[in-house]
Parts: sequence; structure tokens; C-alpha cells
Amino acid sequence: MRLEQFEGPLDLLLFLIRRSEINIYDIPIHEITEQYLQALEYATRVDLENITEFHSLAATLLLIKSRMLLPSRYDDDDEFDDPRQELVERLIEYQKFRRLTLLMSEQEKSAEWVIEPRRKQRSFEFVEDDELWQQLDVWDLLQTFSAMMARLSPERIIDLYEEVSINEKLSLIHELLDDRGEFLFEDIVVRPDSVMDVVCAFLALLEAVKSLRIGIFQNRLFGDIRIRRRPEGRSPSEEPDSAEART
Amino acid sequence: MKLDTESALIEAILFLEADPVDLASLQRISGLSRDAVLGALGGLREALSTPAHGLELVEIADGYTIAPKQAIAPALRERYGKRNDSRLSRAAMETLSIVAYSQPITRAEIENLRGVNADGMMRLLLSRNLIREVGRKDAPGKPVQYGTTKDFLKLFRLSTIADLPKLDEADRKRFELDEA
Amino acid sequence: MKLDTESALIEAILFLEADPVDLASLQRISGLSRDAVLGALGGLREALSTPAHGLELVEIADGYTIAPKQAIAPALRERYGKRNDSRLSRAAMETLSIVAYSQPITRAEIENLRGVNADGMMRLLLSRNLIREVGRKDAPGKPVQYGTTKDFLKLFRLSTIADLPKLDEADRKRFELDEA
Repeated sequence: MRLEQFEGPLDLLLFLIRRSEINIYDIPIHEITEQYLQALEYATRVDLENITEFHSLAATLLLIKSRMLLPSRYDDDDEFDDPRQELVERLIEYQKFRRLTLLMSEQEKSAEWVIEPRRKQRSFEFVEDDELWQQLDVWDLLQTFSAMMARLSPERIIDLYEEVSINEKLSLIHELLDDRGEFLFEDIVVRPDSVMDVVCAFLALLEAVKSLRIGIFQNRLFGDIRIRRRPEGRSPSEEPDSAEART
Repeated sequence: MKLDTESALIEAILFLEADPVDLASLQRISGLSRDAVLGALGGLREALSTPAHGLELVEIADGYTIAPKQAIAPALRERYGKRNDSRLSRAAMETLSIVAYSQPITRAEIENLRGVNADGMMRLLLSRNLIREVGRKDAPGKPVQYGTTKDFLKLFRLSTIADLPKLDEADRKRFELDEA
Repeated sequence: MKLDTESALIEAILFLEADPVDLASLQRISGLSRDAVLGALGGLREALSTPAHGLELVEIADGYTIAPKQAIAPALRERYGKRNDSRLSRAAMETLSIVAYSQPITRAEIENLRGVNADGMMRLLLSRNLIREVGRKDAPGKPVQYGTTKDFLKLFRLSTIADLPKLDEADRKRFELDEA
């Protein structure tokens, strides 16, 4: 047994009481004082910082022991005043805090690990912010798109590329119909020197005939092809010369 | 329930991570299978969908993240708005550029290109009148096709959709910028 | 429902803020009344309590914050965990628990309880900002009285001093001597 393992004199005393399996409310003070002094004697050889405090409790124990020997009528009233009373109260109070310390240690242990976010400050993207929308540049659009294309596999890009040109023409057809209600085939050929462009324009036109209410007119062979919205409720066959462009 | 536990784990991970987390990383961090992660994401999306929540599961090109719902934005703008340094959200810009360059295009096609659900972004772009329904695809289910609007042209100061810079111009532009 | 909207707003604010937000700040940022904020916090706590959520509303000394649920912590430790390695010695812990449970308390009273000089321990706890002077006792010499700090609450993950672990029924009976 070494004194360093005790937090103080009360800790040591509690240990001795517990080891002797005695009732804390009825401490055989003679016996426990013996044991305490023995432990202390053994420990004085060790350099201990709080040794005076251990000696102080030893003195208290000896005082209690001597008072136990005195007749109780020493007191002025009839109530029996147990000289051990104050020490017992201290011991129980100390025991209570030892228990509470244990609870706190468990609490500390449960808080041993902190889970920390990888980023402290978060920002909120205000997609609805009008100012942001106003700053947009068409190059942003292109760059975003081409960056995305770069992430795709080559086959998917080719697929898309072909579809884009026809789809692009279709969009243009929509736009021209909305704007003017009527337009010429050459309006949807943006680059006349590109065979691809012309073919796409033509394919788009065929697609439009299928899915949209438009009519195609050509006033003479190899003349201007004029495209215009068909009146509601009439099928392509009812349109006088709508089929010309398909042949 | 097992699914709940997994949703809870995924929510905590998305909360702790600084950036969007892709599916593979979610699997790695959570130790769950791909199917379990997908199931958990679905569970989480549903759990957050109730009106008492101000956060939602967001899918963007880089992966998944948790963010405040856009519906709450007006109430938060004053305090948090200035922190925003990325101009328009990348997700919105990506979706818009796909519609612009590939119109008419269905939502499924957009999702296929971006690799993530496009629901939220489509709603946003529709509500801002930048895209609109332009027809239906001649395919099973006749899915709606989307295209850009006049407001779109106005926003990008284009007179017609034919003025959209071409894909091959992206390289040229980059080259010019490098020289400048 | 109004309460839901308010809970959603509070959730978004707590998500965006890095540190715990106290009630007054929540009122200011959200523009809601004190009662509305408290109601919203209650709503949010409830909304997050379902098992599909891995986050919870946490009330700590400085205010409110959202954090991963404790139950999930072990699964997150490897990647996000930071060990709190500044653990207290038993002597320090004993002194600290005496201050915590008996505050305000003077050094002499602590020394009387522990039966040893408390000088060194008090200095240590003061330097770690776990205890502080809270007043002076109305007794000869007007000795300084000590109490615990907010850092103390944070270290032990307590929202208020009332949340200190309690003795169970059996222990209370054993030590009932000083219930008075």
C-alpha cells in the first residue's frame, strides 16, 4: 500500500474503513486510528507533498479517540454528543463527491470524441438572386456546356453533336414561327457553305412537318421554300401543296 | 429499422462534408453497398421533404449535398447572400446550357447527360421562364421536350438561337483569352 | 403551417451558422419573436427526432446548433473524429465536481471537503477556464467564491448546469445526511 495512490487523508481513511468492513456510522475509532497511523508511519519515508494533511487527520483521530474515553456527562445538556459525529459527516460528504466525480468522469468520457464538420462556414447559393442572373454571359453558357462535354465519353458526344444540329434547326423553326409566323428555308440555313448545315436544316424541316402544324410551300421548282403555320384543325393532306417539299 | 439507420448515417456524412459527395465516396465513407446508399438517399430525401425542414437533399453533377431549401432563400438573403461567390449555381447553369444546346430535349435526356436528377433545376428554370415545353418526343410515353424561351435570348443578349456560340468556338475563345 | 415554416427557417439558419447561435441571435436573424423561435426549435427538435435523421438539435452553453446524433458518432469517428485528449486527473476531477455540485463555493470549503490543499488544482482549473470567480462569501475575510464556466459545460456536453449527472435513488439514500 502506498500513500500516493490516495487523493488525501479522507481517501485513505475511507479505504481503511471499507477494508475492515465496518459501519461508517459506528467506527471502532481505536482500531481504525491504529491502522491509519501504521499506514502513515510506513509512508513518511516517502517524500509526499500532502503529508502534513495526512498528519492533520491523524491528530483529529487521536483527539476523537481521547474524547471517546471521557464520560459523556461532560456536555451541558442531556443529548449524547458523539465525538465521531463530525468526522462521519465529512466522510459521508466526501463519499458523495467521490460518487459524483465518478459520474462526471463517465460524462467526460462520453464527450471524449468530438465529431467535427470539414467546413465551418457554409454558404447558400441564391439561385433566385436576380442580380446573379443579370450577370450571365453567353460564353458562360458555352463554357459550361463544353466543360460538360469534356466529361462525357466520345461516343456520347458524337451522338449529341449530330442531334444538336438538327435540334438546333428545330429550335430555330419554332422561333421563326413564333416571331413571324412564316419564313424561308434559307432562314434556317445558317452556314450555306456547310453541307451538314443544309442537310440538318432539311431534316429538321421534315421533322417539323411531322410534329408541328406547319405547311411548306414552293411557288416554283427550285424556288424559295416558304414555311408557314397551318390553320388549326386541318391535316397536312388538306393543305394544297404541302407535300411538295417531301419529295 | 435498417433503412432509417442508413439514412441517418448518410445525412450525418453529408452534413459533415464540405463539398458534394459522389456515390462512390458515400459508399466508402459509410461502408454501405451502392444499393444501400441509394436507398438511404431516397429515405433521407423523403424525411427532409416535410415542411418542418429547411434543408433538402440536393443532387448536382459532383454528387450529393444538403442545402437550405430555395423556398427559404428570401428570408436568409440579407444575412447570408453576400457570402455567395459562385455566380449562378453550377447545377442551374449546366442544365440551362444543355437545354440551350440540345433543344428540344426531354428531362430524361438531360438527366442522362448530367448523371443526376434534374427535377429541381427544371422547375427553377421553368419558373424563371428561361425554358418551356416545346413539344413531345415521338417515343414511348411521349415525353415532354423542352427548349429555351425569348426571355432566355434576352438574358443572354442573343437575337436568335442561331447566335449561340458554337461548340468549336469554345476552343477558339479559350485560345483568344490565352493570348490576351 | 406557420410553425413548420418557422422551424424550417431556424433549421436553415443553424445549418448555415458555424457556431452555436443563442436565442437572441436567432430572433435577430430570423426576424421572429422569442416565442416563435422557441416554438420553432421545439418543432425542429421533433422533426429531427425520427430515426431516419442523423442530425439533432443540440442545446449547449452558447446556444443552439445542429450536430450528428451521438448514436451515429462511432461510425463517423474514423473520418471526422477529433479526440479530446486533455483529460483531467482524478484530483482535478474531484475538485471540479465539488465546484460543479456545490457552487458557489470557497477554496476553504473545497479544502475542508477533500481534506487536502486545493491551491494547485484551483489554479489549474482556473487556467483551463473551467471555473471562475463568481462572487464573495458574506463571511469574515470575504473569501472568493467559485463556480463553473461555459467552457465547463461545453467540455462535458451539458446545456445547463441543471443537466449535471444525478445520483441515483440508492446513492441519494446513502448520502441523504446532507440533503439539508
